Amino acid sequence: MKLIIAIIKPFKLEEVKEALAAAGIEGMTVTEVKGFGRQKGHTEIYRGSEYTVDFLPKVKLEIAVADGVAAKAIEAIVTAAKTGKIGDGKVFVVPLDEVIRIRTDERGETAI
Amino acid sequence: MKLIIAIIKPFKLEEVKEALAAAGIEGMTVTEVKGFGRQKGHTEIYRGSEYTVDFLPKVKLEIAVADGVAAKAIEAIVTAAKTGKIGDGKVFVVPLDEVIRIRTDERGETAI
Amino acid sequence: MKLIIAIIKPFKLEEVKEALAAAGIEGMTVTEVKGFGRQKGHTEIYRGSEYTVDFLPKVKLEIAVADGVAAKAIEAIVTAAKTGKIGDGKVFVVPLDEVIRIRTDERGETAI
Amino acid sequence: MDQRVAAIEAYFQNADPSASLKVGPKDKDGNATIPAGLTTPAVGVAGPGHNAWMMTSAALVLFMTLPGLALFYGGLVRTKNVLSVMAQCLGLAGLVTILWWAFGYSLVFGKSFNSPFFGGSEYFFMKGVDSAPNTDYAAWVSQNVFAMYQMMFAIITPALIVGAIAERMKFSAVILFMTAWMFLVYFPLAHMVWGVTGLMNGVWNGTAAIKAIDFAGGTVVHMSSGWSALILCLVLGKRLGFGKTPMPPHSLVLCMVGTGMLWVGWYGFNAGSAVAADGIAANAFTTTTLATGTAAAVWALLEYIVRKKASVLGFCSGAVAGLVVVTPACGFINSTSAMWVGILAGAIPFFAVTKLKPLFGYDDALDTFGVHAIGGTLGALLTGVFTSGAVNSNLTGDAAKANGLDKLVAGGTVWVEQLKAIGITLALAVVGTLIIAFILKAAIGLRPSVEAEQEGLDLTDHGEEGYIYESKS
Amino acid sequence: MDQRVAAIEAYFQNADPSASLKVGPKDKDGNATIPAGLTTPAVGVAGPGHNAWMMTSAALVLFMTLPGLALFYGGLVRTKNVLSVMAQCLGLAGLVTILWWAFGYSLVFGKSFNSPFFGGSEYFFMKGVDSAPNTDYAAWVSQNVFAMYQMMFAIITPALIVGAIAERMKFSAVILFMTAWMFLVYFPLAHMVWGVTGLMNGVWNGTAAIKAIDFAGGTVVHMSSGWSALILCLVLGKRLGFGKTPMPPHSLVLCMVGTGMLWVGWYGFNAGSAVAADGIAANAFTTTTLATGTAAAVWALLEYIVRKKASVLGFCSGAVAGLVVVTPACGFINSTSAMWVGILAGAIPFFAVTKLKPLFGYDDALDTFGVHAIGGTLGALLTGVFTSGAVNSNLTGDAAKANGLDKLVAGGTVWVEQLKAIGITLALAVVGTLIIAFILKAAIGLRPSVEAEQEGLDLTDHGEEGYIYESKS
Amino acid sequence: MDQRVAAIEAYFQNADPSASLKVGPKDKDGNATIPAGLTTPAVGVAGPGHNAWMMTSAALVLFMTLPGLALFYGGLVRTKNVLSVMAQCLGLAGLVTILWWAFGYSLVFGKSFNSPFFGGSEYFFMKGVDSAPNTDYAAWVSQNVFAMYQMMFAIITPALIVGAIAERMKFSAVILFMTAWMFLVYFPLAHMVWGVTGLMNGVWNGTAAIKAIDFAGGTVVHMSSGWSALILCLVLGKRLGFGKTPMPPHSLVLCMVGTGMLWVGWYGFNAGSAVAADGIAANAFTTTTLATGTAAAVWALLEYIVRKKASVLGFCSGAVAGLVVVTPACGFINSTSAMWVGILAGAIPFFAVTKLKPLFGYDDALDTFGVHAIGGTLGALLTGVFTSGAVNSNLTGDAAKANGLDKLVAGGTVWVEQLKAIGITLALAVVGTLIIAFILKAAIGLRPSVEAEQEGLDLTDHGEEGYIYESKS
Ligand SMILES: Nc1ncnc2c1ncn2[C@@H]1O[C@H](COP(=O)(O)OP(=O)(O)O)[C@@H](O)[C@H]1O
Ligand SMILES: Nc1ncnc2c1ncn2[C@@H]1O[C@H](COP(=O)(O)OP(=O)(O)O)[C@@H](O)[C@H]1O
Ligand SMILES: Nc1ncnc2c1ncn2[C@@H]1O[C@H](COP(=O)(O)OP(=O)(O)O)[C@@H](O)[C@H]1O
Repeated sequence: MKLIIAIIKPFKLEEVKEALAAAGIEGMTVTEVKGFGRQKGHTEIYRGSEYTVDFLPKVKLEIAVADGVAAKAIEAIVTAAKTGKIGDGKVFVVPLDEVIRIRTDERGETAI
Repeated sequence: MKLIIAIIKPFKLEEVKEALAAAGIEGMTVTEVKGFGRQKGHTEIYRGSEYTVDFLPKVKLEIAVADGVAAKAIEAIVTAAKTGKIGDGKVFVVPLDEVIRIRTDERGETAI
Repeated sequence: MKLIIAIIKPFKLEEVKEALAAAGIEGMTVTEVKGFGRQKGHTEIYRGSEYTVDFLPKVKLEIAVADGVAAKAIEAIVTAAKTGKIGDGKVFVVPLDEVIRIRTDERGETAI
Repeated sequence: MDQRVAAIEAYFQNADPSASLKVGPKDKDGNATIPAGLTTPAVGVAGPGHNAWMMTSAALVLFMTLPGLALFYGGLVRTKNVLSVMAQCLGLAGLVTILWWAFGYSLVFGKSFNSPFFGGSEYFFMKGVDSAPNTDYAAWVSQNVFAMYQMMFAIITPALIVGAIAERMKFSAVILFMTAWMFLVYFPLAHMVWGVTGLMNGVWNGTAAIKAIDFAGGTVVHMSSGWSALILCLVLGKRLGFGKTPMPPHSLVLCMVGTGMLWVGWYGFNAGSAVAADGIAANAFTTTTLATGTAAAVWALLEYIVRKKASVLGFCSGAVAGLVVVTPACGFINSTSAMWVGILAGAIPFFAVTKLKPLFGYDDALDTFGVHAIGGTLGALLTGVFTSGAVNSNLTGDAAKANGLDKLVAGGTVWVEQLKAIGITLALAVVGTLIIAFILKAAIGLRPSVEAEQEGLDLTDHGEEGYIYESKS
Repeated sequence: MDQRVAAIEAYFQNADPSASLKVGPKDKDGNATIPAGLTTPAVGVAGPGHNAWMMTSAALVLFMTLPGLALFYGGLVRTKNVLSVMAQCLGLAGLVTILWWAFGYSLVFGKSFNSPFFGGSEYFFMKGVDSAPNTDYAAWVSQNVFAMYQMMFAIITPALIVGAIAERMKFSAVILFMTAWMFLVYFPLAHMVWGVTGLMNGVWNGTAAIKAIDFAGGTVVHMSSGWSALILCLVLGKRLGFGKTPMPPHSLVLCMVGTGMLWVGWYGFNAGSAVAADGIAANAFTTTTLATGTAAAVWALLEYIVRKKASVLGFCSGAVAGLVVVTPACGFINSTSAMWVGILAGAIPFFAVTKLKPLFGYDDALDTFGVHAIGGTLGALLTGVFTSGAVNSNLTGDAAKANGLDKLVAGGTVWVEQLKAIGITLALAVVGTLIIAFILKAAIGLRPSVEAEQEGLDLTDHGEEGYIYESKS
Repeated sequence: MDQRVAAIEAYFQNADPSASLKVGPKDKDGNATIPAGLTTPAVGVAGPGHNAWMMTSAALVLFMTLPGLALFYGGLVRTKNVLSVMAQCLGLAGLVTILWWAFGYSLVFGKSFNSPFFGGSEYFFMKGVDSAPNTDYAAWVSQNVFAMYQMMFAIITPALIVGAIAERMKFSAVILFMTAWMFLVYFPLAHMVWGVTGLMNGVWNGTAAIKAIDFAGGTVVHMSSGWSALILCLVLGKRLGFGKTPMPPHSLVLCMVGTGMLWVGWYGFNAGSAVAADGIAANAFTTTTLATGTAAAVWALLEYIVRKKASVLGFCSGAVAGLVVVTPACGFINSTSAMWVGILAGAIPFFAVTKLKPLFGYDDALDTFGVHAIGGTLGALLTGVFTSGAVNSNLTGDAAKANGLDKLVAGGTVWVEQLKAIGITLALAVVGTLIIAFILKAAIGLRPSVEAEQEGLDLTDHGEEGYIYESKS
């Protein structure tokens, strides 16, 4: 199993969610994060003091998937999240040893 | 070593923390997240505009443990977090290559 | 490739970012989290009701790096984040199977 | 000419401008009447300065509830219930407007029933309540403004109860409870205390059975709401998880803002209760300020002594306690007494809230009982102790002479009458609340489902969230 | 001596204190004049009670915009645009101050042009506007206070438009649009309705072509802003993602706070429009209160019926709708009519906002059209239906007798004149807005870039963020 | 009869109602006395319109601090210190209430010491301060209301200092510092400027050594707090990380709300300083409005020119600067001058804050120095430049004639006296603050521990958090 971690632009969340649903993936966990990378931030000025804000709002998705589904899921995310402009984000794939559904104690792929 | 990632209902945080402590685990990192899965969200209405909110507030725990402790930790989490109702959450287990305690530069299991 | 997960004190974020930049690492994702460990929390009192707040504000960094860079990155983080006082935080290293840059579909180390 | 000037001079004394016109034959009560047709342009009209102050005061008292109290209480609950508290304040504003217009004003300030317990029916649907003064209550203030001013009191009183039962009572149950409570508790009590034929209106009712005094609502507003709040929160039971889960205020910032607004608005409440911009109002303004500032300092000082930290919530609680305790007294006591009131107001509710509540374990969520019931009762008593004839000439006016209040004031025994008024108020509030609460509980239930309470009333009762800060850019 | 006392008595009647001095030879219009040198100390000065009330009222109307409306609107937008709404309110306060001082007051309340459409040039740069009353508008209120009071109306009116076009209009375009709009729409309209030589000032202009009445600004303020808002939001187009992305209010808490402030401040707006603390002000105060409380309850009740939940936004919307609808009527109707106004104000804008808007699909972001245009139009009409000569003696005053308004009031046909006024107001607002909007669109463009709109106007137009809650400790 | 009417007429002129009663034998100063027993019902009482306005004004000035300033400052600090700023405002309200009641009022407005530097002891513990007017200061306003009104000034002045030293001074040190500061700086300065025997009270003290004028507190309030703030923030040192870590305002939304409240409340401050609802108040109301709106626009315009973005903080800063600068002048200048004051107020503090501060590098956290010291000093000077005898008859009143102020006004050289007053104020504030700060630093230390400062004063000084938004459902 794989844990897919995707960093995307916040306003793309809805589209990515729908693309994943279309790919049969209906579970995910979402976190508001700040991203730092090539995309430039902005400047804020308060009474003469300038601050450069490098960190940009991003959304992080964590999605546990069975090995066979990973490629399709990544494909769905990348397609839906792409705007072609800098700062679109990344997808990270991490190996997943085990999954447990708390409600039922199910384990492994059936727990996803 | 393992990194245990648990998604639970927010009001269960205190109980899970205590269960982990009882299992001898006293370190963890907690994030407020939004979960999407089988559990249904709710509807909000603002002057005639209806919004369906699919994302539900959840809490994510990240706990680094030695291999030998993983099973006990998972057991503690699952038991304490269970309500039996849909949306109780999941536990993900990811392999952990290394741990470093910043304060002391300790590495590996002693750093946990 | 590795995914480095670092938990640090919030006011050290700027320094760590600079140390990483100095080490040639310019991408990261940051999350506000609450940490629980040996460091003691504080007590809040509201009209006679006392609450112990065990969870302390921390910042979590997630940084994808090529295998060869991991050691240098960890070194940079640990050095910059250290105050020597309890609660300085941890660094976790997790194996990373794949990285995709959404904008370009690049994969692997070039996508980092 | 003399009569014309005398009428104008009455404006400066807040006296009846038609007094000097009363040169006609005596009526059956032996009072001289005004010969038909005799009047002056300054008779029967509102006095600009007094009317201006009362419109300002009415607006200030509304400000106490919307948004003052809504913020004070809203800041003290958890995020998921902030809107429910606000909806309850807003809902009560709407509800009481309708009740007051239809029946309330008449039941409190009418006199056709000639009863110590209820006013009359002559003003139902505000019939005949226009811009001319009703000289039973104010020589120089438009009766409709007086009616609106008093309506603002009728709005905030039930809204105070909300504090004790916050986070766990269904909105529909709140609205129904309050509707009944206005008729069973508020309207009769307000008439008893402030109606010219009221049972315990020592200042204006020459035949009052109880010669009690209550300048701006220690019994009517704070005791009635505070004791009802205790009973209702006992009937209702504790919040889920009370005592186990921490339930800290979600925004002391909002709470502090609400406190500032309450303090500012309270000048309308207290100094406005002179129903004139005269020296009595000036005195009430002064004692209110002194007691409030002092109580805020004392509460915070006690915190500092007890646990080495003076908190914002402590300052706010002290200020509100000072305002509550000085309310019945403000127009009857001098500034030195106001300082004593402030000290006691900072100390006694402090102990009620920090010691009494943990001791007995009831869940008075936002301390309506600790502050308003304890504070209101303390204030009603202290009013009797500190009242001074030198400050307020009505204490030795015609009605006070007729019923003997003037002698009690001179003899320093008004507090005995105050104890009687306290007893009646307490009994009415407790019994009235018990009856309504049990009937409603049986009929429709008072609490939301366990799931609804856990999810928060904002979503389950009102379908909204207080804050949506996510960035979607 | 008689004249001295008569001048003082005029204070209580809000009448001209110099009336009894008019014993000199008649002027060319046949009116008696005041012999040179004849005066009394109470002539030509401000009356303290009236002046006090008008200073209070002016402050209250400012409070409606800053921070009232800024919070009401600011709470309803998304986090990323909260400051842009606030900046627009602040910017309009600054801009209109300068325009009003230079030209606005004179164009509205001057009379040197002797025109039904524009006032005059005599008060340009506020020349000669000092603390003595301008008896054309107020016998006992300093003219400079009157000018400032009216300035607060001139500030809030364009600020209301902001609600419809929120989240998607460049700051520079807002400022330029509003500058032109003040000259093309507001100043002429305000003169037509309130200037003593105004086209449709039935109460004060004896030669008014249209005998319409508007106590506190149903046409001038709410219709003008509401209909302009609709047109501007149509020209502007919808927000990016409108209908697809949810755009819920980021803080109903702020919105509720703003509502409370609007309600409180509105007493200055409505009761202050008597320009005196007299019985007419008292009546306006009363009808405003009753209509608002009722409308809040009715809107929430309809929500409860339609979808089983009464919301905070519903209560707030109802309260504001009640305030809007009663605005033109408040000084002309009695309290029973106010209840009817409240019921209709709770119901009709409710349907406009929840049914009309989805039907036509325009993006009136914060419902300026649904509440202010619909509500203002409804109010203007209802004023004609419910107006009562018994409530306001100016309806049968000299000017009203001269132009025949008194007969229309007696005959119950004022609503016909109101329809004419509605038509003219609507036409002026629509045409004026269209002209300005299209010229500006061609000249500098109205909308920010797509990226800027996505990132939010707070950052892109103002370089700031509304909230920075991160912990850095 | 003539005397009765004359007394009433005095009400409209805000003149002494007993003037016409002064028909008895001359006293030792050669002034006619009132024969024993001669009085009228309008003598020795409060005038309703004036009293109404002053109660309103006192409430408005309180509103400026609670919650106005608490929000303005609270929004500008970082999340972790929001409550500390609020606690300091609340704590000062409590502290100053007690000091003012005990000594302050008497030391400022008493005259038993017959000293230019301190008032007297006759009103210690507010002895004898009741609802009758003190005609030294107000012919028609209750003395106790006057005392409370002035107390609100005594509360906000030290609270202004909080802005410079925010986020890094121990609560206990703040309270002790301010206690000493009130006695050493505020009380003497207020007496010098406003006491009838005061050193530089040109308007009311016929024997004033310095014929300066200060209508509402340019020296007493803004210069004193602003210059003390600079010194205290220098003694204190910079915040940890200042210049390295960004310290942006945590909530410009709160800051804007506070600004609106400050503006509204400031009408009580400025127009209230006429201590009457007369034409002078009306003039002050007008000039305050014009200067503030203009300054807000000018500051934002300069931002737009300098960096292409007009910010909310810019508008707010400009508005506050306008209010500060016009404060000493508002009752002495006409509306045209007010526009000039507004322009300068928008420009000069703008440069102080954006250029001077970075240049010298002091850590005036929320710009108390840049806005209040610079603005207050500028205002004191401009008052001398723009003052106009036509606007305020007191500039040519008895006292002004006696000390020669009337001639300075006519000759346009009041600014020389203003410079003297500025020098004395500056010296007193600087020296007083240095003494207290160094003693306190040695005795108990001024700053919290490094850890406490890092964690934030909310937790370490007050044991509370400003916001707890976590969802626990
Ligand atoms: N090495 C990295 N580790 C973790 N997150 C990264 C890394 N590099 C980029 N990110 C995340 O991806 C986001 C987008 O990266 P950026 O370099 O701005 O643009 P792009 O993905 O188009 O190359 C960043 O804001 C950050 O959240
Ligand atoms: N495939 C997944 N990957 C990551 N998180 C998931 C996944 N499926 C569910 N979750 C998380 O677990 C939570 C509970 O899942 P849900 O399907 O609602 O109920 P249950 O766990 O009882 O089956 C979700 O809200 C989400 O946070
Ligand atoms: N086993 C763990 N798993 C995940 N996070 C941990 C663990 N132990 C500690 N942490 C994180 O590291 C932070 C610092 O840990 P703590 O024990 O307080 O101090 P130190 O790192 O100096 O030993 C905690 O606040 C928590 O966020």
